Amino acid sequence: MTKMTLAKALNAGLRRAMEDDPKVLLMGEDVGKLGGVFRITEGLQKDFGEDRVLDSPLAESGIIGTAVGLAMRGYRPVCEIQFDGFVYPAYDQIVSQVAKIHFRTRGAVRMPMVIRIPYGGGIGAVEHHSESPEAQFAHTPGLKVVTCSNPADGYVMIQQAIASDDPVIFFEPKRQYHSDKAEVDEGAELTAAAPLFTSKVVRPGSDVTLVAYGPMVKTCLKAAEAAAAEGRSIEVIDLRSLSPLDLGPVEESVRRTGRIVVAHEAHTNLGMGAEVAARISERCFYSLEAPVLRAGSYDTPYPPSRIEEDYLPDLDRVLDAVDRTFEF
Amino acid sequence: MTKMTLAKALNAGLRRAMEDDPKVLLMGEDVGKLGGVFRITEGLQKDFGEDRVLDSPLAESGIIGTAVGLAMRGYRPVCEIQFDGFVYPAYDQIVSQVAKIHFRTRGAVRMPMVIRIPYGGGIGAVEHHSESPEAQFAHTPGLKVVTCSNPADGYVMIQQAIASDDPVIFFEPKRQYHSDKAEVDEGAELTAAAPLFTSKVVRPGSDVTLVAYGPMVKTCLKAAEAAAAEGRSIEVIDLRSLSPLDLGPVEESVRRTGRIVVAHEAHTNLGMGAEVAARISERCFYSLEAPVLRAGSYDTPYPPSRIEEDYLPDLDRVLDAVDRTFEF
Amino acid sequence: MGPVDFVQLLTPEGERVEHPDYAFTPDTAGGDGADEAEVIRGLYRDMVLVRRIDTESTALQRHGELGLWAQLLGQEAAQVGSGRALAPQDFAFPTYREHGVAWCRGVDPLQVLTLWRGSAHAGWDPAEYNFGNYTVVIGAQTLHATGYAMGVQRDGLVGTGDPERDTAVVTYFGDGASSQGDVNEAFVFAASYNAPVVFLCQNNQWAISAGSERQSRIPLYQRANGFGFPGVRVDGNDVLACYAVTKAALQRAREGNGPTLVEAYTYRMGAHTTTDDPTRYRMSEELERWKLKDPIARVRAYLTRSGLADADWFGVLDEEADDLGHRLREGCKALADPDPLDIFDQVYVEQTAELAEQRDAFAAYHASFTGAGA
Amino acid sequence: MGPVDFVQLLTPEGERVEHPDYAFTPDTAGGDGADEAEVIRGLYRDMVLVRRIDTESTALQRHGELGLWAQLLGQEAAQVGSGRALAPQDFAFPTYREHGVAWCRGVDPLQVLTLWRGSAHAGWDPAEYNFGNYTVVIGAQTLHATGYAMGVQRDGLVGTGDPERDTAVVTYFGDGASSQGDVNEAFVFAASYNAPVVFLCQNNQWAISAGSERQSRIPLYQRANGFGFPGVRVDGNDVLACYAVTKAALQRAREGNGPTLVEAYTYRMGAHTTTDDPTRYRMSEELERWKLKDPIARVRAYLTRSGLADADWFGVLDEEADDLGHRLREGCKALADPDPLDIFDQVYVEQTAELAEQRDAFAAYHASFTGAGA
Ligand SMILES: Cc1ncc(C[n+]2csc(CCOP(=O)(O)OP(=O)(O)O)c2C)c(N)n1
Ligand SMILES: Cc1ncc(C[n+]2csc(CCOP(=O)(O)OP(=O)(O)O)c2C)c(N)n1
Ligand SMILES: [Mg+2]
Ligand SMILES: [Mg+2]
Repeated sequence: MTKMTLAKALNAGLRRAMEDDPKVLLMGEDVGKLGGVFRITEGLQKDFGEDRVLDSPLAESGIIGTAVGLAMRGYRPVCEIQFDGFVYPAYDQIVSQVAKIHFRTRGAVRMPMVIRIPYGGGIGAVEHHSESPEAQFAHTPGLKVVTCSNPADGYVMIQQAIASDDPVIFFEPKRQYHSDKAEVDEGAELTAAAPLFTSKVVRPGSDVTLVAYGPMVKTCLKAAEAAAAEGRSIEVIDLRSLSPLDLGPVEESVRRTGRIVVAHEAHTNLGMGAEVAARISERCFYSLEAPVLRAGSYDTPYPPSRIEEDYLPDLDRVLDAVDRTFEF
Repeated sequence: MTKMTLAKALNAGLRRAMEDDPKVLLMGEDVGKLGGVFRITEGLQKDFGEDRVLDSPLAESGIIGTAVGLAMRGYRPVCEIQFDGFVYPAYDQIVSQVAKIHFRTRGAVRMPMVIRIPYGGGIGAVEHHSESPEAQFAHTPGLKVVTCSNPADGYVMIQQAIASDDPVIFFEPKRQYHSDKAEVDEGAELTAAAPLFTSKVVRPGSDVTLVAYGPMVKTCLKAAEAAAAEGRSIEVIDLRSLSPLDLGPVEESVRRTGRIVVAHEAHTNLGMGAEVAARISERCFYSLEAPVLRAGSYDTPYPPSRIEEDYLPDLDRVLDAVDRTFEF
Repeated sequence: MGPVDFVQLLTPEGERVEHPDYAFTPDTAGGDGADEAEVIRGLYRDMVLVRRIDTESTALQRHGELGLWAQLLGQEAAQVGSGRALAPQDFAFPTYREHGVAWCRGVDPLQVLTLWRGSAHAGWDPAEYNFGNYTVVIGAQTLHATGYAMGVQRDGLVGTGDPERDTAVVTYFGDGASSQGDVNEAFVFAASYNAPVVFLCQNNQWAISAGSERQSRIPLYQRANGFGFPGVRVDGNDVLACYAVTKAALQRAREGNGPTLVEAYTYRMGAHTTTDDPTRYRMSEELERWKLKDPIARVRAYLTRSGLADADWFGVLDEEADDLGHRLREGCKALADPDPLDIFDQVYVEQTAELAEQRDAFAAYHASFTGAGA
Repeated sequence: MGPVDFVQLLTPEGERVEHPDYAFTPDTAGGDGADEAEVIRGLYRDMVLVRRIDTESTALQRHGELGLWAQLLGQEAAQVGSGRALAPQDFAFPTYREHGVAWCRGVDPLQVLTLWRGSAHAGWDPAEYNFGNYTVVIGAQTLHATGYAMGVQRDGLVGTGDPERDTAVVTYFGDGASSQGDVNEAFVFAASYNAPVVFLCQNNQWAISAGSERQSRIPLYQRANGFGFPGVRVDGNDVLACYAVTKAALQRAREGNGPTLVEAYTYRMGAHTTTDDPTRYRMSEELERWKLKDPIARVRAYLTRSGLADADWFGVLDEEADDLGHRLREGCKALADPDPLDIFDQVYVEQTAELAEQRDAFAAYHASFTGAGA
């Protein structure tokens, strides 16, 4: 066990995946010499060479489109999109090619590709550097979409994603890259770990279910702690996988608590919370004491960073939504 | 009043908008000499000239990106995307520029642009020609998203969209372009018509509320008719506007019926039905006798056309969902 | 649009001409003249059969057996010439119109028809033929080809000097496609990594209703000048020149000298697809002019005049074409529809519980219609 | 990367040289030598002040007053030369690094700082300065510029012969940006419609850590060859040449002769932004070499040697720069934060009921914190 940041854990996970399989390639802007603007790929080009860690020209569609060709040739490309807001030039290649090729060819061609996207706000950045575009990818059949919330998961999940024969959009909560360290077991067997496309109860509770993922998990854990001090027991579930959704633990929890709040940084309208609300409302109809409530960001573009703290759902807004579920 | 198809109604609406405002331009692939592959812009280049009806090079990002510049210069571009599946190369310009420029500039720059997208399936087409990508745009703050379901609405709504100072994504149900004719009042005053961003009860009923838009409205009206024959009264609501959502009439209806089904061709997962479910569950919690159910297409890519009828929600699938709301 | 300089080895009148840089030197066992004649007869046969596939398919669409068909009429030389220039290990990425290349790669035309009938999205396994699937989103395949070529580089199959191993990639695209961002990014990546890829642009003068001058005001092969690799224009209706020029470009790629842009200057003699009506946007005189440059007629004239084929030979070929037509007509009608249940299983390699559930619901729902027996 | 041919009118040593195609002929009232000196002193002053804006802003970022800053250090000549070549009615579309062009267009540097401080996304109304907002998504603005230029055409403001009316558009972008699909599509559209737009690429040799050879293996100005319009490379550290070459390209556009690509060959002497550490990917020798070509030093040498400015004049300018620095330091700290409530109102021209509701909920929620008084 080693204590490390999320950034280091992802770096270690990438390194191990590259050691284990010579077909694994890293591609993206500045991922080589620089090690990525967040240093997630630091040192990997030096150790694995330019043929396996490719500094690309500045063109996202080009990165994903050539990765499709590399995957067809038997490689397993791991592409980095520098920031969330820069994935859109590659959107066509992702939704019309990466997502559809396996289906199109009735399984003859596989797309074992990982697209890593640092996402979310809270880092005081300029426009386009703080977005949460996950719902759009989760809406697209053919993609799998996951996100980690801590170093231990990051280390394992990135390796599982690379091992997956399906394309995985891998969202990384950028504001946690270099924050809290946590224990990571670098010797962990992937098969022994929780499977990639599963959710996890990260804090048990009995009064209300709080569903989150990525950067909001930490916020929700803090909220649960604050609530506990006031005598309210919140169960926190980390979705981890946004597509497919593993709602079994959520249903089980809601049947006990009768109340549920879904929190995410993405816009509330048509965000992941909408889908969780629709499914849980249907499947737990008779258990719900209150409607599924959502604590997302507002339905406006991401604001200038001086007021981003007002914009992002924080501990108070999450607890406010929790309180509201008790008003029903 | 003249009887006309949806295609003709849109053509007449575009013509009138161009007559009324010399700043209105049409742009897109094959919109000029050919009049568009669906003939929606037929005859307009001949009458308004190449300066106002531009046959563009084959590049969707180029179309939308230059339209942004034209809008900044005071024009009102109406862009045609040839088929739903070809909007993605322009996705970046749409979500990062068109949607955000007004917000970015604190209102200094307006984007009075319309992006017309023929959408939906059922026409026996090859891949990428039958998609329903509306939820992704509705999830994007800064865009307004509407869709018409009949010639009379098409004629008025396209003019209202062009008159709007906000960018509007205008989805046209392509399989209805050349099907049923309906009465259109070409002298209609836009201001007298229903406002653009409102939904409409298109068939009153008392047992269950059926919410649809675009191509599914017709299917739902037929379903309501079939149900009536069996003694079940379905109220059908045409959403018309997908962003903003005008759920007032839906709430009012659900408070009476206690049951609701949302139907659309788009994938069920994170489709418009999810958002309607989330909001209606919250706002009508005590009125609902059953959860909000959804009749969407499956969460797979659009299949080969020989089996598209199995894939698309049809009258039977809609009625099946209606039946299921009575099982709660 | 004028008669810009291009590489031509066989005139529209069927006369062979010399070119300073290119010669028609097919891969033949012995390399003697008899073999060359055999190859030219082979190319002629390919073009005749491919045209028959095209006319049959158009007819099948008219009879409602296909939902749509994109004709290649007029582009047989560009496709057969380039397609036959490929080595077995080379890989080709087509658009949606490369029925002639599919033919050269050994794909059964009936597999091609599955797409246009709506029974499948792809129709064949690319690895089986070293031939990618048709790509409908304009230009996307040029990036796939570039990436695939980068994979070939990483596999160490460029510049080994072994003709059985050295591998090149070719990607087809149209004059309209040249405007897409993806195609230009493919040029950037291919140049940047010196990838072994040939960009084969069939400039058939039209992108649906847009003339090629809407996409570029200079000859398209010159686009390569902007990206630092060679571009060459070839008479796209001359199968010998298309073969020679493509072969040279592929060889250059195999040797590790990077990308080439080949513009095959040709003409879409038919409609864009069976739903298109070209009389709305182009003059019939234009078509008439191009008919004089028909890619098949000139080879027939050459074979006849030079005595390399006689009436008997042409007669046998006609019969072969008739047989093929018959097989297509019958085969097309017999093509099986996909099983709706499959669609749930083919989204992912690893099925999700969500889709398994939707599959079961679908099956149960349909069973409820087919009656109590289910 | 070698000393390829480019247009140079003032050497790094401060000597004026002739060029067969370009001369420094500023718009001056009388056109005599005294006026020219005035203009050169003006350009020098611009560069000095712009560099001061840059160094002050870098310092402000270090002190936590800005979230980020993208330095222009080394690119003053490219920006001031091109910026001053614009006529008032011309319109410029910048990237995120054109602080020098913003200065020339009359935008208050404090308005520029609002973006980097995080108090605003845009900072100014483009119509007020004929200067677009900074664009962060690489390359997007090149299409906006092309479209804007198409609007200028439709307004009938090209080729009228009236210098007060004829209008051109310029768009800035970097060497890295040249790889983006959007930029190449902008070339296609501009050529296709013959739009009055100048593509001004500041090739500062780096796109964060990627050297410009990753984007193109030939000089970038040659990209234009592929699209059928002229490209020219200018010494981007020579303010006189940048002025002259941009002016000629703008004039060409105004006259209706279409687009030009200008590559200003320069160097990013600083980091990519204040969060970047260039020592990780480039050699300090490179920077040292480029320091010898400093765009400001050479003009100072020329002014001094030719007696067009003396120590007093330089002294006054230094004071002006100090005052500006002071104003920026004070002004930056005083910049108001946006009102969170505004964000709900500025999404649409016509507010939606949904957002009004979210606004009200936000206000009520915050009032609940600020206590009973609310
Ligand atoms: C991204 C995208 N936009 C639009 C279309 C619709 N479309 C299909 S073919 C075509 C014209 C293509 O012209 P060209 O590249 O010259 O190829 P050709 O059809 O002439 O072989 C268009 C616009 C598409 N398939 N993909
Ligand atoms: C679409 C997009 N991808 C990635 C980025 C991140 N990014 C910001 S600046 C930059 C490098 C730009 O290089 P260049 O175009 O040469 O301009 P320079 O910064 O040198 O002025 C990158 C990759 C971005 N802003 N937009
Ligand atoms: Mg074409
Ligand atoms: Mg640069």
